[in-house]
Amino acid sequence: MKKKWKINEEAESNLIRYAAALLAVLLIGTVLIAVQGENPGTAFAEILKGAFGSKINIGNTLRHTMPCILTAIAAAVAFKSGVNNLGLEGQIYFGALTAAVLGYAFKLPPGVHVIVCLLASGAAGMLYALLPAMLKLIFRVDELISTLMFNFIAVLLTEYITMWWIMGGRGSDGSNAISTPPMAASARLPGLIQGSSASLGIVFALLVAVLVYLFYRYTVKGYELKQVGENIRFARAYGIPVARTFLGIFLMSGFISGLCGGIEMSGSYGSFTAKFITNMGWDGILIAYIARQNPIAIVVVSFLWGALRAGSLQMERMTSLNKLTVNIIQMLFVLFAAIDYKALFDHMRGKYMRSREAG
Amino acid sequence: GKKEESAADRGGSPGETYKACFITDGNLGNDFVDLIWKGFQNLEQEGWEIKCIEATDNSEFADDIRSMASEGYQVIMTWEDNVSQAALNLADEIYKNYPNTHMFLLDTYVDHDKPNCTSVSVDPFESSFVAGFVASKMTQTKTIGWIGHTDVLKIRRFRDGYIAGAAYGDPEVEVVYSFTGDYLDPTKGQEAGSAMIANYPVDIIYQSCYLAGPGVIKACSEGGIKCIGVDDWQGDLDPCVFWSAIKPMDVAVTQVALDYKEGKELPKQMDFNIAAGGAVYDERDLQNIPEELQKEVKQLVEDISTGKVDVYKNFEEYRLEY
Amino acid sequence: MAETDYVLELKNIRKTFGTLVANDNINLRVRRGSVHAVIGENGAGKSTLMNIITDLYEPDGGEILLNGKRIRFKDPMDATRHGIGMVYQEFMVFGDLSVLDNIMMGFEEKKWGIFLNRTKARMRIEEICRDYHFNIPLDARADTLPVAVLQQVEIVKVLYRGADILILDEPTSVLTPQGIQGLFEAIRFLKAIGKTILMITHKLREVFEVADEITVLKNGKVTGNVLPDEVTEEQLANLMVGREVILQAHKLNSRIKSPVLQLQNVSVKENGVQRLKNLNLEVRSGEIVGIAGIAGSGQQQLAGAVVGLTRVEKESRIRIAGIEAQEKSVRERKKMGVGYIPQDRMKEGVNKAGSVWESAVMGYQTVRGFPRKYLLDRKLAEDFTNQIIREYSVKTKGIHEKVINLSGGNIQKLVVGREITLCDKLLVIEDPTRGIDVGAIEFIWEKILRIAAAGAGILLISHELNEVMQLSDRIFVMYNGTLEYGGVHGELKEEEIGLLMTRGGDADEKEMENQ
Amino acid sequence: MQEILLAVISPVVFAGAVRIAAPLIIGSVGGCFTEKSGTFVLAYECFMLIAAFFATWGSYVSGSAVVGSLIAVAVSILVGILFGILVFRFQANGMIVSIALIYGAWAVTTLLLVTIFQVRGSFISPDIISYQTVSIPFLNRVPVLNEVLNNKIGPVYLAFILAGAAYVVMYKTPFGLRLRGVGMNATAAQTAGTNIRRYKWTALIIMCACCGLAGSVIPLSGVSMFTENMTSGRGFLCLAAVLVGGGNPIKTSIVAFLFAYTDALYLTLTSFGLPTQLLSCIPYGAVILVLIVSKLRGRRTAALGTRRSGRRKKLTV
Ligand SMILES: Nc1ncnc2c1ncn2[C@@H]1O[C@H](COP(=O)(O)OP(=O)(O)OP(=O)(O)O)[C@@H](O)[C@H]1O
Ligand SMILES: Nc1ncnc2c1ncn2[C@@H]1O[C@H](COP(=O)(O)OP(=O)(O)OP(=O)(O)O)[C@@H](O)[C@H]1O
Ligand SMILES: [Mg+2]
Ligand SMILES: [Mg+2]
Repeated sequence: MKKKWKINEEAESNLIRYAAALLAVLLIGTVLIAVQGENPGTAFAEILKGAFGSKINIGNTLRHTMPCILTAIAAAVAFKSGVNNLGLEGQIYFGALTAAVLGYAFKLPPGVHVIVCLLASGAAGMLYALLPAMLKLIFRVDELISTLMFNFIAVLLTEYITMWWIMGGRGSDGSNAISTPPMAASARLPGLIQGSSASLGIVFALLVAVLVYLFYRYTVKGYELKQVGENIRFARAYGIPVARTFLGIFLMSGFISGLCGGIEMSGSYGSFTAKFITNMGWDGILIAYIARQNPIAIVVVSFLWGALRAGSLQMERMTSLNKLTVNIIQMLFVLFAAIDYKALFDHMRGKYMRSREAG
Repeated sequence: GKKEESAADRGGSPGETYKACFITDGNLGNDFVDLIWKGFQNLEQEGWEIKCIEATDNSEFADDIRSMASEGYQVIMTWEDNVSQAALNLADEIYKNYPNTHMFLLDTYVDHDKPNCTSVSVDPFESSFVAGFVASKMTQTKTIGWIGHTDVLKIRRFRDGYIAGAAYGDPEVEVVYSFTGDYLDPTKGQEAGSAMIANYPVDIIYQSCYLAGPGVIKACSEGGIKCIGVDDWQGDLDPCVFWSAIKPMDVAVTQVALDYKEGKELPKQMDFNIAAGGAVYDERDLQNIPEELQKEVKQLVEDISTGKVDVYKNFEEYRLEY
Repeated sequence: MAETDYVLELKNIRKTFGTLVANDNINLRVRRGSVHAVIGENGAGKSTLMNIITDLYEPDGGEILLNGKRIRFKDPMDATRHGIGMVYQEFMVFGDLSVLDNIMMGFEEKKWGIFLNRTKARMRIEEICRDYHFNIPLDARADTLPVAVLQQVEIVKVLYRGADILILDEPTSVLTPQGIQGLFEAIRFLKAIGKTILMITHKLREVFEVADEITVLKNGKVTGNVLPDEVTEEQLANLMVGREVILQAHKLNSRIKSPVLQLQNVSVKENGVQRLKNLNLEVRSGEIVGIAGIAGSGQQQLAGAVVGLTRVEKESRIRIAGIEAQEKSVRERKKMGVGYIPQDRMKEGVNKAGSVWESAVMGYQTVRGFPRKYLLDRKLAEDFTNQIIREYSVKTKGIHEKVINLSGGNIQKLVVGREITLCDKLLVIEDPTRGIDVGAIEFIWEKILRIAAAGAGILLISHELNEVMQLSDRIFVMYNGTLEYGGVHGELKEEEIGLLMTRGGDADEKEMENQ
Repeated sequence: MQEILLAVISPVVFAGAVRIAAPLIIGSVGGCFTEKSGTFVLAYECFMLIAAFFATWGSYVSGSAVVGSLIAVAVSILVGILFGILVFRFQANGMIVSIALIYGAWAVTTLLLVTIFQVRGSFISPDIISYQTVSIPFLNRVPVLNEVLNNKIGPVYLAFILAGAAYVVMYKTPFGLRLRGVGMNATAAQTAGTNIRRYKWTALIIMCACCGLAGSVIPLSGVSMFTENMTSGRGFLCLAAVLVGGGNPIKTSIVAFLFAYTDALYLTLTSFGLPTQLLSCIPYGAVILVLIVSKLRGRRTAALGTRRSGRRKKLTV
């Protein structure tokens, strides 16, 4: 009975970090907002209102939470096993483009169409992740840098494909946006909350998070993946097929990223537009790190992230503040959450003890 | 029937403060966005309440539009086609919930059937045509250049208008073009300009590169050649900018908003072209060209206005249907 | 006076890691110009103590006297400046740098005040090598060198820095008998010219061979300060582990049956270098086959080839329990019943970042197999871990403790325990007792003998000639990628085998003469 | 087709490359120091962007490009100190701090534009003084070299000098030797008497100073203006150059120059009507190609019996 209530060490240190970071950020945020000549109280109230003020606002929060969860899970899956997949963004782009194209180009029965689009988007993300994975396996090209480069390439390439292959180089309907035709209704995910762009996608995201959590905690494969990430020589010496695992992880990470792109299309956008996101992949990487690659923590942090996002939009609309302020606050949160408070505390305590001894 | 009704409603309450909101995909600080914002500031002078939202991410557009409508903004203007597309997607929903809100899709040429949306364009094709005409008359080397930021449809309107105008002015003149590949980085613009000056005997370059544009202007100034500005009057950036192909969006913005306030019926599309009284150059630039040419330019604008000169003649795909 | 006889004195040195007391008020006095051995069980706190002397760790309490004067070093450099040089258990090498750069790092000769003067440094180092009879290639990259040479590099480095007191942490654990003799010669020579040597070791025989004085540590405390002439090996072992330990393997009678491992014509080429040349070898169930050999002669590749980590050449045939296995993966071979205790246990044997149970069940998921193929049975895994911890007396706070917090010897026990528990057919062991104390060695030897008796075939690869000779039923000597037969248990003498290790068989000798 | 081939070797492209390369080389040469010291920094973009802003401000206020650069360097070092405190002292993960800083830099500079200059997006003023081009007399008489090398701004030449100097420092001085030692095996370096913390800090400060200088060159290379997110990915190219060059200043500079060259080539090639999206991929594709080629070469040396010790914790398959 007692044991049940004991939080494990990891969760405890995570909570300490979040609390400390939130506190610090609130303080600095207050100053930052006050300096810009706005009332911090009002600003924070608007943020809260924007995040949770109404059903619609909660919908918006959920809508922004979805990609955070998926990208962070994709990142965590990779990082847990020592794969530096920084190419989430590129994989999202290809996933999104694929879903959008399948969504407008084919006619399928409603339920099937969405599923096909989402699976295909995952597959596309996976294929795009295959490139750096193969480069690593064949040429030993560090995936850290290759995925970074593939991100830039993906943004340009999807724009190229959309403009020259899909639109034929001309915007015949008069619109100048570089985007695909709208997806069929049968390819769209049903909305979750009327009046907001929250869709069933959030459920998929949660599902993926839970699956990944269960996978690492309760399966043999999950155990093996963890060993590969923490000590590859050990894993290799005891028969875990390292190259295949590496490929598997890369593909899994790519699949989840691609799926994220697909859900964005089916759930929110409805058509692929060139450069449709900025930094979504990086958000995922940050969240994965803050949450120390723990899927449950990822969901929590993503929700916080989504709330901040939705709240900051509200704050921008209602006050003279720019949402860049919130961006800065978010970054400060990351910085503070990145600190290893336990080590810091131990260090300080050690210093104190020593000084007491000396003095 | 419905349309007139709501128009009448709007005119009905004189005491009400009007609120206009600008949702932009590009940030303030760029000439064109600033120009639109200038239109809003004019409205502020008229007693309107104004608000600018710099939406940096596509995921925000829909939320922004919904929220501003729910906050009682009667006029929502969107810029960049991505935002406008989001507005069109939401149009029916907004119409149902907030019938008084009207959305103006700035700088788009899109065809649609939403009663509460109006595309407002100032087609750069005409102003680029005139700029091309001027350049073709001013060039000594019979080679003129154009630099855009990326090879996208919107930017090609500038290029092809310029080419059409140059061909109209002097078929002998050759137009070379290139792209900077980045619309925020002026050093890229500078390098693109320098490369063009080194590679070709150009003596006039027309730039349509957003924030990279000042870099091109700098390169022209360093290379000792002339430059044509874009969007707003850019003669203040460097003396080498002798002409600017302006796009008087500010005038358009103010005017459509006031039209709304007066309860005028708003069309689904409107283009502030020369025929509609739009300007394509700034009066201050006239002194930079020979008197003879000044007359020719005025004549050309007149001819375009009356339809005597068809700027889209060899570029049918750019022709606007309204 | 007597005071100055002691070059180094430690008084009440105390060091704790969290709640664990690694050094508990340790007192130690080292006589000038002597060889002083510090011995003790795994985790007794020897390395910690040495790290305190060189100021890599800061002590929680106590003081250090150098030449009778109380001293507090500011940093390891300061210790070095005061003439204390340490050769660490894990060598402090910069793999990517040349030996020359490795040695002069931190004590560079300078040109015009700011530039490196490699010429001058080289001259000085060559002089040291000449004076102390070392022979090391100064231009080779450090990570291309065998351990024995690296150790010399480490000693030269310490001398180059002007050390008067040399601390050697388990210096012989990686050396062959010949290498050990070489090292001892060097130690005696160093002593002769007035240097003081502080040496950590587990090997009692070595202690008697070179030490002038012995300090025994147990559980962080000093349990004895003795002279070698005054004690017997048994007494010393008693001081260390608290009971009588006699290092003698008691071979059990096991019935040797069908072959579990057959190697035919096995060759390995790595990066164009022929590592193994047409090996033929057979290990039968119930039999321990020992492979002796100096470092770098290909034992690692042999182990790799058997467990599946090293790719063999086309014509090679490996049969495990009668089944062709040369094409099979590590995992498939594991399923066939192959166990493996790698030499580098810290890096290959465990996952230091993970918890104890994670390392303890590695292989369990495939060999015995959890009852459910895809789901991990945590309860079972934990029980299994506890079993190993109990049976092999692994000192740890619990199964969720991080492996990195275990002492080196306990990590070894964990690995050995796991593999012995899991394996039933063929066990490939590299240096099973490297770096562990006598008590544990006795224990592990017994376990190995016991599973052999139970019917497992064992391929024992060890640099410890004594170990090979005591445990093996048949002995082979590896020399430059080939195997020489070294007779059955007790047939050849240590010197004869030692000769085979350094010179190879006659065939090779002839070959060499022909060249 | 012939035109394109001619463009590839035209002096115009090389001249452009030399100019574009300056900030890349300066930044990545700085990065060599942190790379070799074993500190993982991704935040080049952050240091450069913030530096670019303060260079603009400094030049605007003082009327001197050099003063602008100095201020940029100082501010960049300050940000570096923040990084160092978080990573070295508080044990925060270098990658996450880097990413956060990259994000933050964009927001901070944009907000600063508003607070200091009361403008949004971009700041342009005749009071921002750029570096003047330097004419080297003896080059005047050499036809192609004159076009490629002569009449560039001072920092361009400085970049090449820095690369050489960094090489000498790294491989010919005790400082460089110890620095590399720290990165290779920190404990070993410590036992060799190296103060690890001090070397890591020094490397970080050098890197920040270089990135500061690199960032300052961007707005002061002639355009004399600052725009939002002005560095636009240059920091990532610097990072790529450092990783490809393995922290060797000469190799790294060559790689950085290669990126600059592909960029310059792009500007010329767009005139031929090739799709810009594909052309824009060239620098990134080049990074990957260079990586592949360098690894192929690496394999050959590995075959000769050398082994690389992994510095970062990463998967080697
Ligand atoms: N960083 C650490 N954190 C926690 N405990 C540690 C740490 N380093 C060592 N210890 C503990 O301190 C004790 C002494 O360790 P030390 O490495 O000195 O042992 P040792 O005598 O060298 O043993 P071995 O022969 O096994 O290497 C061990 O029980 C070990 O678990
Ligand atoms: N992957 C590798 N690449 C290059 N050189 C290597 C590699 N592995 C080992 N070496 C070098 O080959 C030599 C032989 O080392 P190795 O560890 O293979 O010896 P070994 O025969 O297995 O001996 P032991 O098992 O007794 O240590 C050493 O000089 C070592 O540095
Ligand atoms: Mg030890
Ligand atoms: Mg130890």
